[in-house]
Order: sequence, then C-alpha cells, then structure tokens
Amino acid sequence: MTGCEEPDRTVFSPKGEAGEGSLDVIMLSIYIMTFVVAVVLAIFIYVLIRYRQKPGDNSIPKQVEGSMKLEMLWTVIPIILLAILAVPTLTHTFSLAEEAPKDEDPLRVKVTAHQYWWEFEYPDLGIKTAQQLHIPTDEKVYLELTSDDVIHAFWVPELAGKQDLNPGSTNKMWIDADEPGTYEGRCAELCGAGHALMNFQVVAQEKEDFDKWVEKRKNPSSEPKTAEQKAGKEVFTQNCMSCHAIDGTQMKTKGEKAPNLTGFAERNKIAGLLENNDENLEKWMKHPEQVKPGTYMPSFDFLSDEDMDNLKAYLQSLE
Amino acid sequence: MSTAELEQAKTSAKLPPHPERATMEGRNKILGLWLFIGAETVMFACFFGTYLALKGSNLDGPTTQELYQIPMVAISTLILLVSSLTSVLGVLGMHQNNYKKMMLWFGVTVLLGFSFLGLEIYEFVEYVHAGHTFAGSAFGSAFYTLLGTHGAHVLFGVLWISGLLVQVWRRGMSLDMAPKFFSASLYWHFIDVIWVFIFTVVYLMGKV
Amino acid sequence: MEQAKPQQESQATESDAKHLASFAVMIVLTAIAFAAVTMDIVPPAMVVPLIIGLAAIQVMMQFFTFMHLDFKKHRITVTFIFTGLLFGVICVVALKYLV
Amino acid sequence: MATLVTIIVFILFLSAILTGGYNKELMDRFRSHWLWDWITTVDHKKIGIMYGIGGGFFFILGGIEALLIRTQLFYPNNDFIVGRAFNELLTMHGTTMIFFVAMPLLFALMNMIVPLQIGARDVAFPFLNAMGLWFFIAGGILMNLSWLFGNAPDAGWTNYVPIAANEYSAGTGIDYYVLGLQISGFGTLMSGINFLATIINMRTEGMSFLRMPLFTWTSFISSALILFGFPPLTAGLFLIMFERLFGANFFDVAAGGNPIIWEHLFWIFGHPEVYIVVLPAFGIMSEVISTFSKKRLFGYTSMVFATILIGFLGFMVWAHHMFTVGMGPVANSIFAIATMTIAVPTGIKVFNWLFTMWGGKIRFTTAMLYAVGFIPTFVMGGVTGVMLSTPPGDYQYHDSYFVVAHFHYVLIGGTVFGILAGFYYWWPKIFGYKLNEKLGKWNFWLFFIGFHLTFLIQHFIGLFGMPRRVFTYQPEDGLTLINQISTVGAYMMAVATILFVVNVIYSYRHRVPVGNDPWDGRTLEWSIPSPAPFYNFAQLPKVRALDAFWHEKMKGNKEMEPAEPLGPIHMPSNNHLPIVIVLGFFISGLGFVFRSNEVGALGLIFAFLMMFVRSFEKDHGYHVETDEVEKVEKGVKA
Repeated sequence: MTGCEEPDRTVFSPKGEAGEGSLDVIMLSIYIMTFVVAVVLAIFIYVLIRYRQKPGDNSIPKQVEGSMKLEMLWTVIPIILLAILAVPTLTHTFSLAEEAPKDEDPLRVKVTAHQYWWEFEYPDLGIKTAQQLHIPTDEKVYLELTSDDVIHAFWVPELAGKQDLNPGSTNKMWIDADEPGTYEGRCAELCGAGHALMNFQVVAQEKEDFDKWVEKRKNPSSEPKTAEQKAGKEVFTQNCMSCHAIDGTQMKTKGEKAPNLTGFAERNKIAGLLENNDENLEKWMKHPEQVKPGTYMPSFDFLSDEDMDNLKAYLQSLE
Repeated sequence: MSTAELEQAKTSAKLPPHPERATMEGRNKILGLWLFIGAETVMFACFFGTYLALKGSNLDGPTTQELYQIPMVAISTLILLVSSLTSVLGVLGMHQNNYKKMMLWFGVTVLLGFSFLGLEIYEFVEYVHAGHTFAGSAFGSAFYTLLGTHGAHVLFGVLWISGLLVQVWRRGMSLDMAPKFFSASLYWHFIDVIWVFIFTVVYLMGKV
Repeated sequence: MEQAKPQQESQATESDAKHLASFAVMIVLTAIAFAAVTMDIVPPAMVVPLIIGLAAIQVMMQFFTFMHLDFKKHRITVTFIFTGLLFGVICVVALKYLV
Repeated sequence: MATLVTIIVFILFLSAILTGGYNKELMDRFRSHWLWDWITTVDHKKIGIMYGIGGGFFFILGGIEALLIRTQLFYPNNDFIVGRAFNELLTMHGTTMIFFVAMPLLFALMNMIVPLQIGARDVAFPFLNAMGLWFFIAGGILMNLSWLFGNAPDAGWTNYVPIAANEYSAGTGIDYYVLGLQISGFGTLMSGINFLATIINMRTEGMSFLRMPLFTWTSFISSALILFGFPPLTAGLFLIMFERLFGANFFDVAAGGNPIIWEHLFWIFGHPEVYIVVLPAFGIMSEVISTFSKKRLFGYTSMVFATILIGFLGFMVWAHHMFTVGMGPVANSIFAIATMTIAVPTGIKVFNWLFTMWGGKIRFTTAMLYAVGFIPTFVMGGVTGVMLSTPPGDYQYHDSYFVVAHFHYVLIGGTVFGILAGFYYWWPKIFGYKLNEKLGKWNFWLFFIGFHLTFLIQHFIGLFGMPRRVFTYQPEDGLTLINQISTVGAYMMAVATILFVVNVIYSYRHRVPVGNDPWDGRTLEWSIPSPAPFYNFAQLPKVRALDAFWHEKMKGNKEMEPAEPLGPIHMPSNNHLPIVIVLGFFISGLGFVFRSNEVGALGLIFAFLMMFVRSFEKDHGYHVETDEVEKVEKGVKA
C-alpha cells in the first residue's frame, strides 16, 4: 500500500510567517465552527430521540408559532461569533497584503507562470531560473506574480496561501521560510491539460548558503569539460537552443519559450516533477507528452542513443 | 367585471377603462414585461460596466474624444425621445377609445424607430472608416456590443409594434390587443431609458 | 394582491398635455446635459456627476409618467424595478473599479 | 457542404410549415398520438414531469462523469483519463449538475407544486412555461452533443478566460458550453419570470403573502434571483461568444482586454446561482419537517424574512470567489464581512427547523429522513462556508479540495437531499401512489453514508495540499488512501442512485392508489385529489390561515371552503409553437458551433418568425364544462 505515507505539504504545519497567519485564522474558525456544529448536533440528537412518534400515540402536538426570545438568541449569538472571527480575519488580510518596503532593499522575485512551468527572475540580482525557487530563510521575499499566457495560481501550502497570476497585470505577495528545506508548490488554478503536473519546488537556504547559490548562478559553469559533454552541447545547440537558454556560454540565441536550464544539475526535479536522474531525463526528453500532457516540449525520440547520452551528460554537468 | 361582460368587450369597439389591465391575462403580461425589464436592466448594466472598464483600451484606433460627434448623437437622442412621446400618445389614444389616434401615433413611433436605426448604421459606417472596428481593440468590441445590443432592441421593438399594427389593421381592435400595445409601449420606453444612459455614459462622458 | 381589480378611476389625470409637459422637461434636461459637456459652463469636476444625475431624473420621469408606474398601486413592480436598478449599479461600479 | 445540406433541409422544413404542404393524414395521426399531447402540452404538471425526466437523465450522465473522475483518482499517477480528457470530464460534470440537473429538478417540483400550493389553476404564462422546458432540453442536448461531435468544453464550469479562448482551447468545445448555456439560460429566465408573475398575480382568495407555504416563498425568492442573476451570465456568455466566433477582444490582454471582467460577470451570476438552487431545497425541507413533525413551522415570519435576506445578500458577496485574484485587501475585507453576514439568516433557519421538530411527533418516512439528514450535512457545508469567507483562510482553501468538499456539502447536502425529499413527499400528489418506503430507506442510508464517505474526507485532501481539478497526484504526496476512500464513497452513491431508479420502477409496478392526503399534510395541495386533476381545483379554495388545509382539518372540515361556485373552467389549449421556436434557437446554436454564421442566422430568423406567428395566433383556450368536472372529481374519489 502506497497510501501509508504522511501527507507532505499540509497547511497545518506552516514553515513561515505567512503560512502561520493563514493558519491562525483557520484554527480560530475551526474552533468556532466546531462549537456551532456541536450545539446544533446536541439539540438535533436530543430532538430526534425525545420527540419520535410513539406507536399508538395519535395526539396532536401544540402548534407553536415561534418564540421571540429564542429567535433573538440565535440571531445575536452568531453575530457575536462572527465578530470574534472578523477581527483577526481583517488584521491578517491586511498584513498578508503588505507591500515591499520602499526604503530597505528587500529580496524581490518576479514569478512568471507559463503553461506548464514556472520562471523565477531576481531583477536586483540579475539571475533567471526556472522550476526551483531559491529563497533565504528568515527573510520576507516579495513576489511579483504575472502570467505569460493563461491564469495560474501560486501555491506552496507550507509557506503561504495562494495568489493568482493573471496575464497583463502583476499581483504581489510575500513568503518566508523559517527553516531550510525543500517545499513543494503547485499551480492551483485550472490552466489547461497539464495543470495537474505544473509543480515546482521552493528551496529555502540559510542566508550564507543562499548567497553562495547567488554567486554560483551569477557565474555558472556552463562550458563542457569532457568530450562527451562537448558533443552533448553540440546536440543542445542544434535541437534545444531555440527554446531553452543556458547562461554563461557563448551560444548565439537564447530561447525564452521554455525553462532556463542554467544550473540544471542542481535541480531536484525534472520538469518540476520527476526525480532528477539520467533515466527520467531520457524519459522526459523522449516522450514529454506522456509525462506531462499538454506540454509544449516536443518529443526528441529521434535522437540517436549516442546523442541522447551526450546530451544528458552535458545537461547534468551544468552547475 | 364578469366573464360575460368581458366576452362582450372583446368584440365591441368600446373597451373598458384601462383595458390593458381588465383581464388576468393582461395583468400577467404587463407584470411579466416589467419583470423582464428588471432583468434587462442588469444585463445592460453589465455591458455598461464592461464598456467603462475597457473604454481606454483603444490601441491604435481613435479615442473617444476623437471619435464621437455630438451633433449626430443629439439628433439620435431627439428622435428617440420624440418616439417615446409618440408611443405614450398612442397608449392615450387607446385609453380614449380613439383607435385612429392610437394607430397614427404608434405608426409614427415605428417610423422614428427606423430613422434612428438608419442613423445608427450611418454612424457605425463612419466609425469603421475612422479605424474604430469591432475586432480592432477592446474598446471597439465593448462599444459595438453595447450599442449593438441596444440597436437590436430597437429593431425588435420596431418589428413588434409593426406586427401589432398589422393585427389591428386586419382584425380591428379588441380587448386582447390592449395589453399587447401597452407592453410594447413599455418596452419602447425602456429602450429610451437605456439610450438616456448611453448618450450620458458613452457619448457625453467620452467627451468630458 | 395589488392588481387584482381592474382600476376604475377616472382618466382625467391622463391628458395629452401632462405628457407633453413632461416630455418638454426631458428635452430640457437632455439639453442641459449636452450643454454641460460641450460648453464651459460647469466646473470640469462637476460635469460627470451632473450629467449622471440628470440621466437618473429622466429615467424616473420615464418610469412614473410615460410608463404609468404608480408607487401605491404597483408596489411589487416598483420593488422589483428598483432592486434591478440597485443590482445594475452594483455591477457597473464593480466592473469599473474592481477590474 | 454540410452547411449547404443543412440550409436546404431547413428551407424545406420552413416551406412545409408555412405552406401547409405536408401530408395531412400523417399529421392527423401524429396529432392523435399521446407523445404529441406531451410535446405540445402547456399543463404545468406535465411540464413538471418532463423537467423531472430531463433532469434525471442528465443526473445519470453527470453521475457517470463523476464516477470516471473518481476512478481516475483512485491511485496516484493513474493513466485512465488524463490531460484534456479529464478537464472535459470535470467541466461537463460541473456544468451538467448545476444547469441541467439541479435547476431542472427544482423547476420540476416548482412546476408541479407551486400552483397547487397557492390555489391556482395554472401558471401565469403556460406558453412560456412550455418554452422554458424546451429551452432547457435544447441547451442540455446541445452541450452534450460536444461528446459526439468533437471535443467537450474543458475550461471548468467557471469557464475562465484565457483558457476558454480560441488560442488555448482548440476546437469548438467551449462553443458548445457558451451556446448550450445561453439557450438553456433563456429558458431559465422565462421560467423565473413565469413563477414570479404566477405567485404575485394568481394566488387564490385569502392567500396573502404571509400565508404562503415556505416552498412557495423560497421558489419566489429563487425566481427573483434568477431574474437578476441570469442576465450577467447572458451578458458574459455574449462576450465570450463574440470573442470566440467574431474576433472581439474583451479578454485578450494583447488587444487591451482584461480576463478579470469575465470572472466578475461569471460570479455576479455564479453566487446567486448557488442560492437559486439551495433556497427551494430549504423550502422543501421546511414543508417536510413541518408535516412529519405534525407541527406548524417554528418562526414562520422570521423564516420568510431570512429567505429574503439571504437572497438579497447573495448579490453582494460574489467577489469572495475571487479573493486570490488580487483585488487588494480593502475589497477583500468588505466582501469577507458581507459574506459572513449571510451566516446569520442561515443560522436562523437551521434553529427554526430544529425547534419545529422540538415538541413534535416525528415520523421517519423517507422524505423526513432526507430532511433530517439534511440538517447536520447542511450545517457542515454552512460552517465551511464561513471558514471560506475569511481571506487569509481562503488563500489556503481556494481552488483546493477543501472547496470541492464545501460546495458538495451545500449542493448535495442541500439541493440533492432537498430534491429527493421533495420527490418522496410529493410523488403521491403527482402520480397517485407512493414510492416504496422500504427501498426508499435503503436509498437514503446508502446515499447518506456514501456522500459523507466521499466528501467529508475531501476537506482534508484539500488541507493536505491537493488542488482541485487535477487529474493525478504523486505517490509521495501521501494522499493515496484518502483519495481511495473518497472514490469508494462515490460508488456507494452510485448504487444508491440506481436504487432510486429501481424504486421508481418497482413502485409503479406495485402501485396502490392513495387518497387526497396520504401524509396528513398541511397545505392546499393535499386538499385536492391525487393525482391532481388537470384543472387542479374544481372550485378555487378560500384560504383562512397559514397551513390552510391543516386549519380546516383542525376545525373538523374535510375540505377547503370554496371561494367560487362550481362553473366552467377556463384552460389554455395545447400548442406546438414552443418546441418549434426552441428548435429555431437550437439550430441556430448548432450553426454557430459549427462556425456557420448562415445557419446560425437562419435559425434565429426562423425562431423570431415563429414568435411572430405566435403573436398573430388567436388562442383563447377552451372551457371544461361543469358536468365534466363533476365526473372527474367523482372518478377520482371512487
């Protein structure tokens, strides 16, 4: 049975302030609602047991019109309960909508959603990456969300609630993580055939690790070293370059249509989805449609085994 | 009024006062039309909202300021306002049992309706020549949808009233016809009400 | 049952003259609106509220004179029409400001 | 070519009708057939039955779609139905269930019962009523033709642009959605206006507004919501239609459009729609609970005003479906508070139901079981609704399985339970015999348990991070077991549904005629024979109190006091024009779907021409003579 694993990304175990903000309101509402359900159920069960028609009893019960007092009671109490719920709701609604402070220099990331992959650009750092968002821990990261095609939604349940990515406009939200780790994210707005598999990962790192990562991304090692990798780069230039870009090489054109592959080897997942190993990489490149229905990635099953091996070797050398 | 009296009224030329509400059928019809007007109000409101949201998106096409010609709008407005008056005069004619008057004024209403439509088509042709087309920009789409829907209502109203006139002309006036005329005139006034908002919100506010 | 009985009241109030008079008022209101926009007689910030107000007055006149809507006799109709107007206004405002 | 053939057939058809150049004998045989009688009927009870059959058919269709969805989700990375095909299933499931199941089944009950409850012989517009029915059937068929003729719509029942635009939804799938809903929407609007006019104008003597049974009240408010809720949908569908078929640019960002406009238009309609389908269910529950507790409805007046308030507030809260769209914290807060306030009138209703049963003599018939099962189920749906109204919480719940669980609690726990309760309750009044109670109880318990098994757990699937509308999940997500439980529950509900069908057939085979008043009812419909005669009331009754019939029974009277002497009864005649007019719209819709503007325009012209023909028709109906009425009344009683 595969189902015995624990759910890995519940909203009940937030790893950041934004997620905790949502959880506060959720828990308060759950308590209030449990109380309401309990009261209703108690009356309900009592009534059902107590006022069953007994066999042979054909008397007619008293026809009660109503009771002003009782009706006032169940008008006023819900209002009070709602007022209790409304206060944290409003404060958190505003705190979750907090914008990047102008005077400081916060980390900003421009998130662009595409059918069916994610692009992450750090405008202040000059880095562009895809599928895997790196953030430092204990720091609010301000996201600017937009879409290149249809409406998507950005959701990392452990870090924060959702925000839509609309074409033609930019939405804002912030996230933070208080412990290092990899958090699973999903697209939460129906966006087409591949919607179910539009996954991504958020990698939270300690500040110094994050800075190291930034340095590495700014100076990526993208040049092939071995003969195999060199041949692989040749295959890449001929087949992949019109859509995919790799920074740090002297390639003439840089594709923008598909994920930027700089530093591919460090990604945990291929296509945001499959574990990053040679076997999966080949599966993805040969039959992308089988892995992610609706993907715009064409099939490369026409590549010879040798070309495929070289290509894999080159991609896995990108650090 | 008893059934027998109603039967008699159906055939005689002299209708009871407020003939449109004399029968249950008539009362239902008028109420139904009012309710329909309520629904149409919300639909037009949605088109107005869409227009307001998109009126700045003219892309390469002309802006509202460059496009709209106030004199033409003023003439259209005058035509439609007058037609509103003529249709109410037609209803008064019906109430006064003066069916010649009724037919005359409703006939004038139809003519005015047609001239409004002609003017609107002329206006649209002008706009298309000026580069303001349905598919050209979001503004164009929203504009023609709002105005076109109103125009379609005018067309339907004109055909409706014409049909009623033909019926009376062929069969004479009867108690059945009264609610039909009354509802058609309600519908016609509603079209006029929508136009009041069109010239205000679309044309005049486009010039502010 | 508001409309259960055929109304038997006199029709004297329903003269041509009354309708002509209200028509004249409508024409004047329309003329004011056009003038407000085309000529510089109203401060620019006031133009839009003014012409929308004029349009609203005109609509009420259409309802209550030309369309024979009577507040007392047709309470339910009036309720429905005004609810429709309210929801319509909500739609317009929402589409204008929330989109 | 196809266009040409269609046009030729169409012209032949048209000329046949207009010239009368058809085979007279054949037409006569046609006309004397019972099917012709049903097709041309304007009798509200027959129309109600046909709504029921149509809704039932689509219920089975939508149910099969649901089962396929749950089967695909039985284990992770299942490849049974993936990608676009899965999106088509979920879209068609949602759209079918809302527009072609919930609404028509409620219209079925409203048509059958509302005129009886207010003491009317007919609805205000029998002709429009028939047209509404055929519009619904035409819309439903048009939309489901997409399965046969091409790809089905695949953008969810919410049909958000841009995934519903030509660029992202290739083929004509979405066109079926747009035109199918547009056509059925016309019918819904007509029915709404019809019920409003009926309830306002056609009440019998003494039936004041505050003596109307709750089902009539909720139908009234629900019709008012239709009146104001459907026009935004109509407007929005026009925009999408123009965009897809004629190159308009409302939503295309590159041409200056804005996709959020559709979201607003859709939800301005979509939220009232929820109340449109749930309010009549509240009404049914009120009737059933009151009858089977043998008590007057507790707090009748506050129930009425709560209904009005829910309906009114229902219009002010649509944007809570759009908290994540980016409207900003101010708008989000306003809509959050507005949404919470709806909990107050809803709470009033729940407690009033509880206190109606308090002190009563509760009989657990199948109808009552559904009503009783409805209370805790609906309360669950209600409290999760309040949870969803808080933006910070909603950021997590939105578009996750939590939402799926919530609205199924409301729509099944409220609407479907209500419809089933209504069918068990009013079946004898319409058909003259009861549904089998034993099978009914099996039906209830299987449905009830299956329902909770399916959906209770889905709250957690959502909170554990599974978005809705996904065709699969990963083994490492840890969601396998709960998804499997949910699927098992869905199959239990399917078995329960089959059992209901079995019950209908079984009860028909073993039917035992019942009298006027099999449940010891309280309202007017129980004072006339079962099944209700085609003219409803031989003499219109005089209403002297709330729960009019109960009032008379308590005074020792067996029948209602008549408000008029026995006399000839005026009835509307059957008419074939409703289906003919709708046929024009249907052909037009089909034409536009196939991107043939000629056929589209021709269909419309034909439809309007037929409306013109209708306007010229001199149809005064006919009279049922007194002796015939007496004969029918005796026949039923004998």
